[in-house]
Amino acid sequence: MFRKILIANRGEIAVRVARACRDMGISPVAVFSEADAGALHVRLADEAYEIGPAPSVESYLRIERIIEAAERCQAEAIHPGYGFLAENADFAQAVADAGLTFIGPTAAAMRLMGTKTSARRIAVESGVPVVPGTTDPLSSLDEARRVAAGFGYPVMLKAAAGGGGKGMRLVTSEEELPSAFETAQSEAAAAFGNSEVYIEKAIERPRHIEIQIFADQHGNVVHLGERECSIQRRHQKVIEECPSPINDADLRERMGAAAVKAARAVDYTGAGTVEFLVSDATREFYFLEMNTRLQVEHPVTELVTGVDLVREQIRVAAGEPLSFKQEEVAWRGHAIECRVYAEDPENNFLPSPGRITHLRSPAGPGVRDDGGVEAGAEVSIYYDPMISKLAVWGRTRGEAVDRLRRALDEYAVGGIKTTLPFFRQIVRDRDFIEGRLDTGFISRFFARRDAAAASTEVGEDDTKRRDMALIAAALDYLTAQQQAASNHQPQGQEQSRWRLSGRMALHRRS
Amino acid sequence: MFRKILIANRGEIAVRVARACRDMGISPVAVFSEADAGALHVRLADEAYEIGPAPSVESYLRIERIIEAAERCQAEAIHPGYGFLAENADFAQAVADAGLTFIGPTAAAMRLMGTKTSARRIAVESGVPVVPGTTDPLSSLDEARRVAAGFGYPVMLKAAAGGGGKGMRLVTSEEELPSAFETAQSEAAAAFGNSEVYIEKAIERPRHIEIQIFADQHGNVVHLGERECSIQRRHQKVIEECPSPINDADLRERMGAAAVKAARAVDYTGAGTVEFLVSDATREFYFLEMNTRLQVEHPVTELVTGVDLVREQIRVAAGEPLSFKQEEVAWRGHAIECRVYAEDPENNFLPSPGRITHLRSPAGPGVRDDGGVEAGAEVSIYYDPMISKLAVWGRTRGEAVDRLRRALDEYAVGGIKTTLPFFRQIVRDRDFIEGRLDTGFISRFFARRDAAAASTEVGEDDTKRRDMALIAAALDYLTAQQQAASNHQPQGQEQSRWRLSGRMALHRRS
Amino acid sequence: MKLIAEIAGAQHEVEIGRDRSRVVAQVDGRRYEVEALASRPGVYLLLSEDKVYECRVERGAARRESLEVAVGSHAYAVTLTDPKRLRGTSQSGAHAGGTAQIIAQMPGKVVRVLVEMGAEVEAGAGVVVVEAMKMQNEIKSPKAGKVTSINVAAGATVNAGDLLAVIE
Amino acid sequence: MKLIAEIAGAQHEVEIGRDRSRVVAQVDGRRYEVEALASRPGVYLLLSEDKVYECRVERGAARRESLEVAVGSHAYAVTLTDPKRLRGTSQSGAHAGGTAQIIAQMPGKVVRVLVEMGAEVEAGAGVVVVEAMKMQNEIKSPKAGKVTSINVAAGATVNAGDLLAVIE
Repeated sequence: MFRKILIANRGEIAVRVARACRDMGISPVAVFSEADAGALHVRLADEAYEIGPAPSVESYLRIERIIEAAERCQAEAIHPGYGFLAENADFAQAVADAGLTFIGPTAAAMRLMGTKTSARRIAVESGVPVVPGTTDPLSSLDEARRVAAGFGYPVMLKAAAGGGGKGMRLVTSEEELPSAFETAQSEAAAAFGNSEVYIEKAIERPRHIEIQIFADQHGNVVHLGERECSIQRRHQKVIEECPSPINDADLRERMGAAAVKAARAVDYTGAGTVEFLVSDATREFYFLEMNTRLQVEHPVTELVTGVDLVREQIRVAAGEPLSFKQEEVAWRGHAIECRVYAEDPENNFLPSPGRITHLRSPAGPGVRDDGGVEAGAEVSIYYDPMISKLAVWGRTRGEAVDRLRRALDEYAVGGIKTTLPFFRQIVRDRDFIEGRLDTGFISRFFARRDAAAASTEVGEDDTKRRDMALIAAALDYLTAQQQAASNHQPQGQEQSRWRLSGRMALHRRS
Repeated sequence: MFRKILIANRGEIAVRVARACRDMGISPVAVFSEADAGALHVRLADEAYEIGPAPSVESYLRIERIIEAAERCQAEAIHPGYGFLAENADFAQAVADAGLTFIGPTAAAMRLMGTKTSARRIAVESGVPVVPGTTDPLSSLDEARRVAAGFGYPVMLKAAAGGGGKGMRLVTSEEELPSAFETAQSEAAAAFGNSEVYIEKAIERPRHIEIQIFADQHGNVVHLGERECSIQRRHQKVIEECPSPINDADLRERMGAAAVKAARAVDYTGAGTVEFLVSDATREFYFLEMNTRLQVEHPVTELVTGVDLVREQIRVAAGEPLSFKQEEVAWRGHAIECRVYAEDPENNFLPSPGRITHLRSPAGPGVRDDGGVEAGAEVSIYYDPMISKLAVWGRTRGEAVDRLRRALDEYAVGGIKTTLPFFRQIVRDRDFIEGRLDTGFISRFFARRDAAAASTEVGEDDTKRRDMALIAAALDYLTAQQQAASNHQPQGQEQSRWRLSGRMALHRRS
Repeated sequence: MKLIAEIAGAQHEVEIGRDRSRVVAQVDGRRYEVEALASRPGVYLLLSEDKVYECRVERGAARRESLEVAVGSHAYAVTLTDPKRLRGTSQSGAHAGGTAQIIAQMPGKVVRVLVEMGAEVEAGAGVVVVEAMKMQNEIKSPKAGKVTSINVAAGATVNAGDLLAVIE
Repeated sequence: MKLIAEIAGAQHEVEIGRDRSRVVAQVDGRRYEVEALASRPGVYLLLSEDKVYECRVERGAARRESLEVAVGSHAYAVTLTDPKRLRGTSQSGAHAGGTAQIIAQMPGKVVRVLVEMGAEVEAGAGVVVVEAMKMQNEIKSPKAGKVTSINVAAGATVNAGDLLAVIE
């Protein structure tokens, strides 16, 4: 087993990987950009190497700096996390060339699954159903127009190198196509350094369901069931659950088998995820793509199957066989995860960078919060604004929703806007509670919410709560005033409390 | 189902019960003493009632104040937590008399199981094996001497109304008996208002294993398996696990059946725990006592069985049938809990009250921290010094130990001493790792540790770490000095950080 | 002390007096006796008729008079004016007098400018696309009108509060 | 700046200079270049030769010169002396010059006094039993000797630092 692993990432996933290292008695090494010198993922590491300025192209994406750090500290392996270099085959190759172990699949497998067009070709060849569309990047707007006309609108434009919904555009009519095509190409270029875009038939009211697979170097390939990730905003997942509310053992078995087939086709090793679209009506499923890395939403699978996926990644990378067999995988209860972003849900989810002045993470039965920040931390404009993943487990989906609602209410983040208020509304939404999900959930949810807001009367409780907010604001002002007036005068215990508060407040203002 | 529940407790258990209420959509109401006005359990409640001065006899033990608060806020039920009034049959009766629901067994069942002598009689009558000893309180030192001589030393003196190890004394020879008898009586009087003491044969190298039972009002009585609580200090549990490292399904079945028998004998309802001593050699088990309440260590059972015990308590109290059948109870993986106390392990576990200046609770896969405090909170001298319960789950006991070690290392509490350093040593102890437990574990552990400390050389890493501690101390001093010198001068960003730090430091000194 | 508080466009009169932890307040004539505890900077635990309100007061990053008050899981944007001392905000921002100032709400990089000088735009039409945290955000015009000023070009780096364009 | 630090009975010389986040220090002649970050009061993140040390500095409740420094999961009790300014602690407490002062280490109530004036006690013998947080703690004599002073009686309330008895 490795003695030392370098973690080529930041934020919550770097923390997550460091924890798995600690569990295994492996020393975790961090890398960090200038913006992350005091970050939690540095604090929880044994060693830490600065790899460049804040922008990720100058730090977290610099392959040679990262390998140099790994060599310097004599790490035996590199864990890429997700995002950044996690699906970069050149990185995997460079790590291998340096004589180090890349904790993930081979560069060859990554290349085959790395572009969606290639992955799609493999799926077709191995008999896994796919959505109608092109398998090659579009050469021009004209081609896009022609192909779309072939199977009719709505269609979906997708970045060939994309993931996480970035560079994806739904186009409902031919008129929208030119501007959408341009934007998709430009976002793809900005996000992935590759402007290639392809086109697919859009399936209406589809569910996004993915299968977690795991393969070792001894030919064992298993699946750990599905995750439903239908709740997406701007084609990015925000809530994921395991199992899908459909919870159909037969469907799980068929999708699992298809996912294992796709993985076998590329001699896959390590953790991977095969994404499918599932028609809610017919339960037909279509291969979308394969993510050749750990997913953001891996905790829900961990909570339900009991398997530590990161630990398993490390074991498998070290050449050990899988610690469990397919028939030993059991699903117990239900888990749901919310991605907590530093974004303002009241303002079109505009990113909300800044200093976290206050943080109360939820805890208690069934609650797991994988955070990447602490109180006092700065949420930077340079990186993905996800600050934590809140996951809950319950014996049933109903109990999981109950615990999620409670945990969200308990969660308090000050100083920045977060998506917590948005999640608090979702867990109270009838469709969500009843598991009626598809990728159009969010837009329908917004419509329902706006309709409800228009018809809601303000109750006595609401007035009182608002009045208390005003009283607190006034108290804060009063405290600051009195502090300014009586600075440095001897004071009693109770007053000194207020004084500290006032002083901090003034400080914050300066 | 209830709309509102008053929680007649404080600290982590009040927080735990409030969370279960929230999960069920029930409004939680807190009570608090003057010392607890800003406590976490108040912050997480919808309503809060002050019930008296800090000493618990003037607040948390005042039955009439608590019932008055419940009536005032129109709560339908009262949850007693553990400790305080949880095993006080008069309280249960008073709650019932006021027309409210007591979330726990009937006063009659509590009375029958409430003194150990009565409980023992019931066990004997229902065919559950017991440890040789008296069933009635000792009338005098002479009687104690006579009975002890009957089965020989070592013997154990126990408070008739006791629990949690308070008022328990091991006596290894007749010479020790007079002083031990006096101390046991006086501690019993101080802790429980009842100085009655009885005597038992002490079983050597016994394991303390208890069975969680649950009964509804419809005659269903089930058990949820065992917890091993052999790691005790001053006869108080500090580490508990589920299952026992013995992990013997047959033994579990036999002990479970015995526990159910004892519960049926008193028409028990709700959550209860039957404690046994188990001979490590023969696997014979002896009834010790029954705790007619939720146990501190209930989370380990929750983690392994998946059942939310507090939620189940509330359901059962509301008259609903148990949400599961005996054959549906399944044990998955392994859970271990550490009770984190505000005590100084380097100073004979002397309580360490004070303000918590810094708090980093551990998180991540498999970790559950049930805390009762936040950073800034005051750990008072008036109450039990437990500040949190750290519980972990793993697929195997080995994985649970790995996660516990990591979580303990991550846990940081500033301002007070805690038992965390002690636990960090225990999880690295060979006997602990291999599950060789009995109630003598701690004293043998201390002996091993002292022997190891004597033979350990100081390495280069240790010197460097110590030097870093000195540099940090010097930096802190330097910062305070510079702050004093340059107070109120305009400063840049970096300096103002240091300035804030210095100012806080000065403040803390005042 | 008397203050004027604006919340969601409505004004409220807040009168407040404090004697240690005892606070007596009137909000638009509604009288409250409150037990208040400030254990941490900006965090106020209020008990009013035994109901618990944990309030967190944050100062806004952009405008200093605006506060964000969180009560449990509810949040309020409050603008305070002290008639004796503070000067109220004169609605300097968005749509004063038929003019809409398009302001950057966070630091980022301008990807595209979607309008030209003098062009007529509809309410809700995109004006500028700013990229931050890997997301492209289209900033829309709050009103229909004519573009009278464009203050940035593609590629420019902007800070929160920067004026990007004006629609009249 | 030069300081004398005492840790576990041994003295160390600490010399330290700081230029923003860059710290150069010598401890007993061992030279360290350290990158130091103080993001929160009393919490110092030190990077020395790429090794990470998160240090938390706490001032002791009883004696102000004594600090508790936690580095990761290790803790050190440090007493600092500034030769230019601070006066070192002259070992005021426990066993100065053959005399053992029995001091209350936390607030509590005296349950029993186990010795009488003039009695001879063994090292490790119980002197006073103090109850706090529901636990009875027997305070033992650190040395053999004669009880020359008893300052409390059963039932008395004591505070941390109070002198309970003296053994000579």
